[in-house]
Amino acid sequence: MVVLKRILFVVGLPAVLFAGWFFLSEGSESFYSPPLRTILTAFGDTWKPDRLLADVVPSLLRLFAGFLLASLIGIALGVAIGLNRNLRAVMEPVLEFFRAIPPPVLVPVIMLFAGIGDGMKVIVIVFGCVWPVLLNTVEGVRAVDSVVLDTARAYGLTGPARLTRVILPSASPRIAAGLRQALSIAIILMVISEMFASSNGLGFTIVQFQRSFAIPEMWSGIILLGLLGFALSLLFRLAERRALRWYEGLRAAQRRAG
Amino acid sequence: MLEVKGLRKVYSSGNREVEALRDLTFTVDNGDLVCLVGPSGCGKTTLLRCISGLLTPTGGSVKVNGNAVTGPPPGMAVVFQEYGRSLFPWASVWDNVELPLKQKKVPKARRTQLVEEALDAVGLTGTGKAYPWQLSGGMQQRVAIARAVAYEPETLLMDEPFAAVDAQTRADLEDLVRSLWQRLKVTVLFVTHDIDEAVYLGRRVVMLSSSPTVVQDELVVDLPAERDQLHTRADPKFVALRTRVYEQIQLAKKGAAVQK
Amino acid sequence: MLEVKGLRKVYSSGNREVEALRDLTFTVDNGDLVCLVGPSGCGKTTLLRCISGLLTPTGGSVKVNGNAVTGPPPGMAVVFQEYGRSLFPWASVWDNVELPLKQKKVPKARRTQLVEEALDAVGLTGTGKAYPWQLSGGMQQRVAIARAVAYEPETLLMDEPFAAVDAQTRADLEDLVRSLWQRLKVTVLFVTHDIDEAVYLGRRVVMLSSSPTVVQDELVVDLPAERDQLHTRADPKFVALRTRVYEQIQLAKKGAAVQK
Amino acid sequence: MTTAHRGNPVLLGSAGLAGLLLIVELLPRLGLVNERYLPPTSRIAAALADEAATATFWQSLGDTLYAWAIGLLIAVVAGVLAGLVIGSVPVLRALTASTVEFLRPIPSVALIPLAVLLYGTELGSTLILVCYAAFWQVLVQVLYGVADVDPVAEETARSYRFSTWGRVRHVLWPTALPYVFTGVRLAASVALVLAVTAELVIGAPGLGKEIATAQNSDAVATMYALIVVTGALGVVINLLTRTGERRLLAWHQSIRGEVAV
Amino acid sequence: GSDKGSGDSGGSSGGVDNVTVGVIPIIDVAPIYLGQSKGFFKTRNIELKMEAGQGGAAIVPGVVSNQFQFGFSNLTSLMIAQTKNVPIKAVAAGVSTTGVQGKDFGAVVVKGASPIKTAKDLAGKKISVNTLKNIGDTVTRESVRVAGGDPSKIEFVEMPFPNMPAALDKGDIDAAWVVEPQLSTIKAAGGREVASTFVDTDPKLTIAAYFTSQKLLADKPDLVKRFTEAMNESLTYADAHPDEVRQILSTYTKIDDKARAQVVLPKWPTEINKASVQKLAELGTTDGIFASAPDLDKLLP
Ligand SMILES: Nc1ncnc2c1ncn2[C@@H]1O[C@H](COP(=O)(O)OP(=O)(O)OP(=O)(O)O)[C@@H](O)[C@H]1O
Ligand SMILES: Nc1ncnc2c1ncn2[C@@H]1O[C@H](COP(=O)(O)OP(=O)(O)OP(=O)(O)O)[C@@H](O)[C@H]1O
Ligand SMILES: [Mg+2]
Ligand SMILES: [Mg+2]
Repeated sequence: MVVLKRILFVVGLPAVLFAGWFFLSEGSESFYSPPLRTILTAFGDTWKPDRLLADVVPSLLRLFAGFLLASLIGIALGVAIGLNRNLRAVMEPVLEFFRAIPPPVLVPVIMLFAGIGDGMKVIVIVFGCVWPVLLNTVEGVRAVDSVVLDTARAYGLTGPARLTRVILPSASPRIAAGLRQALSIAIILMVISEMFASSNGLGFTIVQFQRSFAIPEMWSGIILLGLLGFALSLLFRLAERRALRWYEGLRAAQRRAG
Repeated sequence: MLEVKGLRKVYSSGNREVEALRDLTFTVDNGDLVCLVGPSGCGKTTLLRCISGLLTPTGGSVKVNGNAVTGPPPGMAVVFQEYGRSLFPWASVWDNVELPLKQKKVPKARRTQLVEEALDAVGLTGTGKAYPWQLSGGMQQRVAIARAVAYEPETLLMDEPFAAVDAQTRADLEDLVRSLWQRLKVTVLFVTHDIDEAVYLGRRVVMLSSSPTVVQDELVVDLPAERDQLHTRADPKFVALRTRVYEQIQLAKKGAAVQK
Repeated sequence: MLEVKGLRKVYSSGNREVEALRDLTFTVDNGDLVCLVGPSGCGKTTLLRCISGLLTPTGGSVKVNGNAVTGPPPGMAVVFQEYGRSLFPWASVWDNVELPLKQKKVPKARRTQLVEEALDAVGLTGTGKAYPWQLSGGMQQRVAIARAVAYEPETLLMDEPFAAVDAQTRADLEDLVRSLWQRLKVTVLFVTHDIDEAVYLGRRVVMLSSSPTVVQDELVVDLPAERDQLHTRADPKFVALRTRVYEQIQLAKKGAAVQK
Repeated sequence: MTTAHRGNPVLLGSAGLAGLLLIVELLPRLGLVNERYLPPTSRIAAALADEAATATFWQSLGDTLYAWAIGLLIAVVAGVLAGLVIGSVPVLRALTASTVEFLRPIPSVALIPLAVLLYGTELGSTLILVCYAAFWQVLVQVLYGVADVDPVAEETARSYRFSTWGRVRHVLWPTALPYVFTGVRLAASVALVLAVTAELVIGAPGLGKEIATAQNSDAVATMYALIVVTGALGVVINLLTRTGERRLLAWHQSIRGEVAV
Repeated sequence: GSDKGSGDSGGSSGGVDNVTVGVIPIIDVAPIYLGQSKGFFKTRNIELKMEAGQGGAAIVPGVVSNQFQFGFSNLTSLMIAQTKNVPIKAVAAGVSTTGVQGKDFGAVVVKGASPIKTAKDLAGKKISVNTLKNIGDTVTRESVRVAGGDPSKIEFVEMPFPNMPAALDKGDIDAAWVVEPQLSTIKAAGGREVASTFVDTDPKLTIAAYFTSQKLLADKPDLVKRFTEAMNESLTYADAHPDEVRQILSTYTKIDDKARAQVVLPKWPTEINKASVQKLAELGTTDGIFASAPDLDKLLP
């Protein structure tokens, strides 16, 4: 019963939206917004196993590499900046400067240093999705409860232990918020990076469809992207649930009212 | 030995400036048990935080065994008044108590023993797996006490540690502190707002005036070392001492009222 | 009238299941002042949260003036045990006290008067502009009390409201609660772990057993309505009553020990 | 508490930027990178000066800022409202979670044909993309912020019978505010990034179009000059949000930790 | 999609038609800017406005939805669109090769020191094009084929033209298929041209065209006719006045003065060379760019 309800919650709204799209687009004559029926047919025809293997797998590998690197860099840098006021003052304008530069125009510069291979694409992904992790980590670290910090100091929890036992757990809800945002940005940047100097990948394929006016196929690619994002976020949610059980409990215990 | 000399602390945040401590001087010998009483808001917590090196004083000095305190000195355990916020919500009760021991590099077996004993001592046997936020207020406070006890400190600072527990548990915990102090020879500085408790527990009681704070009076509790809840509290000497403390505190409050 | 009938509350969070309240039944007449005592962790806070409609009981019912409680009933004010977290850190002391009045649509002038009076009553004149986190623990607790007082509730629930204040202030606040109760005819349900306080304050004392919790005993405090700190506490009747409560609580604890 | 010496943040920040400029000056000068692809700071500065003398530049800057500001405003308002509503109604949250996760990773760039279809290269196209991308940033942050409300604070409000609006205004909002600020800061730069990217790809007037033109024309120094302008915009925007944050969040741990003591 | 948002562009006020044209801001479209400044459109009651797009991705949908009335695109893209039944039609020639070996505005270039000497050597090498499966790989393959190499082994990678000089310089790619002004940039840095791909394909190759939607053609045939006339006049004028072309470049590109004086300008004949387009179509079909053979009668005027 509970499981059923949960499933209903998950698929309810998407089902309604898709049904709405299906019926509204049924008679569509517009070249660029074909009926959903056509798109779904194209979806079946396009995303066969070999295609998935050839395009989705490389994309995912880049995505994971980029996301992982961005998480590591974001958290490490974020903790350092969050803990040190002077470092924050020095770095903030520089970071803000880079943050405001659109990845597409930075590609030439990145290509300069990293060539045109997967390295470049991973760097583009890192470059784009490190920011939410970084910002959230900084804020999370700065917001650690003062009594908690005092307790840690008083009991000699210093150095690495302070970091892993106090700062990171305390900031983890915010870090999770950042990671989650980074994940979807990573997907977006995966697509953008594959628009440049690429010969495979989901992004490349979607752009290729778009350029070759295979519009139903393009839409099917966008849907696949959405599904991918959804699946990844589900995975992330599971991991988050595990890691932040204390936090959810803390909040829910008193809220759910038993 | 713990020496506090001319301690002064002014909080200034933006528009507000509060002189929490004006000029505090007193010493606590090694192995002594000193209770600190004073009206609410007089600066007891502030003083404790200065002593534990968590707060930099505006003036004066704090020395532990002759060394000026700049950060938390080793071998010191603190029980914070904000017990709820002082426990780590992401760690279970057991982990909360064990963590400082890990940090102290106590071997695993000994750690388990210490944690178990400490939880038993405060009456929390079997709650190790719960998270702090699954406990009642008084239980949380006892976890904080267990953490300090398990740490086996040389100096123990406690800030109103029994505020949230019931009378019976409180009595038990008072006896726990005394036995701990006698057994392990720890130096204890105990902040409380309960005058009876101060007199019952302490070998000395330091009374603080209300803000701006100085030491109003000091008094040696010349009750026998063996105390128990029933007889000691009935002792006429006890009653006399508690009355004296009470009067001093009344005076402190009046003084403040006049100053205003 | 406040009726609690067969109240049961089981906390279940994942692996842990705690029966905080087993079967509680008692009533509080309108305009009565009832003190609740019981060992730490016996479920006093849980009970209060059920009565205030913040927690849904697992079984049984709570009725206020005949209406089943499903959410916070109107005209009820609660002082939480976690006073520190119950104050809004983003609002000044003044705003913290004033906000509920604004929600109640009290006119501006009256609001100012109420807030001022309440802050005076708890001895916090002039701290209106400070933020809660700039205050000492006891001061924070008094802000929470001032907020409830200014609200002019019909029913006042207080959960160990004086735990963090010094003896003198505590005595003052006790008298404040009694005078408030006599003047405004509010119904007061007062949780405390201090037996003397319960007897001094209450017209009735309800004693809870330790977990799983039932009503252990109930007792009418037949002391004169006019009480004062010096004489009442010295009254032999007072001493007899407090001894009786003490014994009952001891019993409650033993019972729990036996059950285990 | 911390004994570390505290420098003047403005001075330190400027030092950081100066360091960056110096590195960019030195990299090509020392021959570490070819200066045809990354010209030294001085040449970029010269190109910037040239650009600043043209009316087109200021016109483009204005266009970009206009699209950015409008897009951000819409995204923030929509994101905050949606976040507060969805976040505080558990059923809504459960219902929308999957849809949000589905829509969020769809890149704005994939929507370009749709945007052009609807609005051509007018402001509207840029706005769609900007709003779409920035909206999620705010929404997600607000959702997390709403989830962070202290139960005791929430119960206090409930017990004093705060109206729904009162609870939103006095409890939910202050708690979520730090998150909103992070969201706005994220959204502000994402909006800028998207405004420029949209101009770059669709060709709507603005800095992005100028960058594209410079790129196509092989005017490397000019391209970098324009990139620097976008970066500088980012710095300015951050400065503004930070100032706002410091004002509105003086009570928050992250700020008060710095001011007090 | 709907046509609601078309606003006043495309509308007519006082007999004057407001026309928006989607173009790519490169040398190829100089004639339309020149024609605008010369008033060739105004005299035909057309108020012209140019919108810059980064390529077909933005321009074709714009034309189909009538956000743009006309657009500029290369013929391979237009033929792809045609095979997918996108309702568009070419209305005027866009740009053509100079037809001179070694002096065209687009070519395959290598580093000065590269072992690649002729087009034949390109077989099996890594060559960059701006768009995969488009005109770039078609004509490059043809150059290799003509030179006697095996075009099937070429590895094409996609990158924007502006990035090619650096990529070539770093050795990320063996050769680059580029157009002006990057062609001049690379040559000036010591690069060497190994194939004039457009010329190799057809010395009279029409590379791009202006097009409109079938709908506009049906609704406002007169406007389309006037546009074609004005366009043709502009093309002729531009072809005859290279100095003015170099001048007008400064208004919509940022090519610096020195480069502007040096770049090789393309040819701007008014006629779309049908035979050359046919060849492009066949080559593309062979290479698998088109799903089915394009129907040129439907596409070309
Ligand atoms: N959120 C929760 N999740 C699980 N168990 C809980 C939760 N809150 C309270 N409990 C348990 O319920 C029991 C009663 O708790 P409660 O806070 O009501 O006690 P109390 O009488 O107020 O104690 P104290 O005087 O120490 O504040 C305790 O055993 C506690 O561990
Ligand atoms: N962070 C702070 N910023 C500004 N003022 C503060 C701060 N902390 C404490 N104060 C002020 O310093 C004074 C002393 O506070 P302190 O917490 O030391 O009192 P206390 O003796 O512990 O009181 P209690 O018994 O109520 O806990 C109070 O007037 C309080 O308002
Ligand atoms: Mg204190
Ligand atoms: Mg309680």
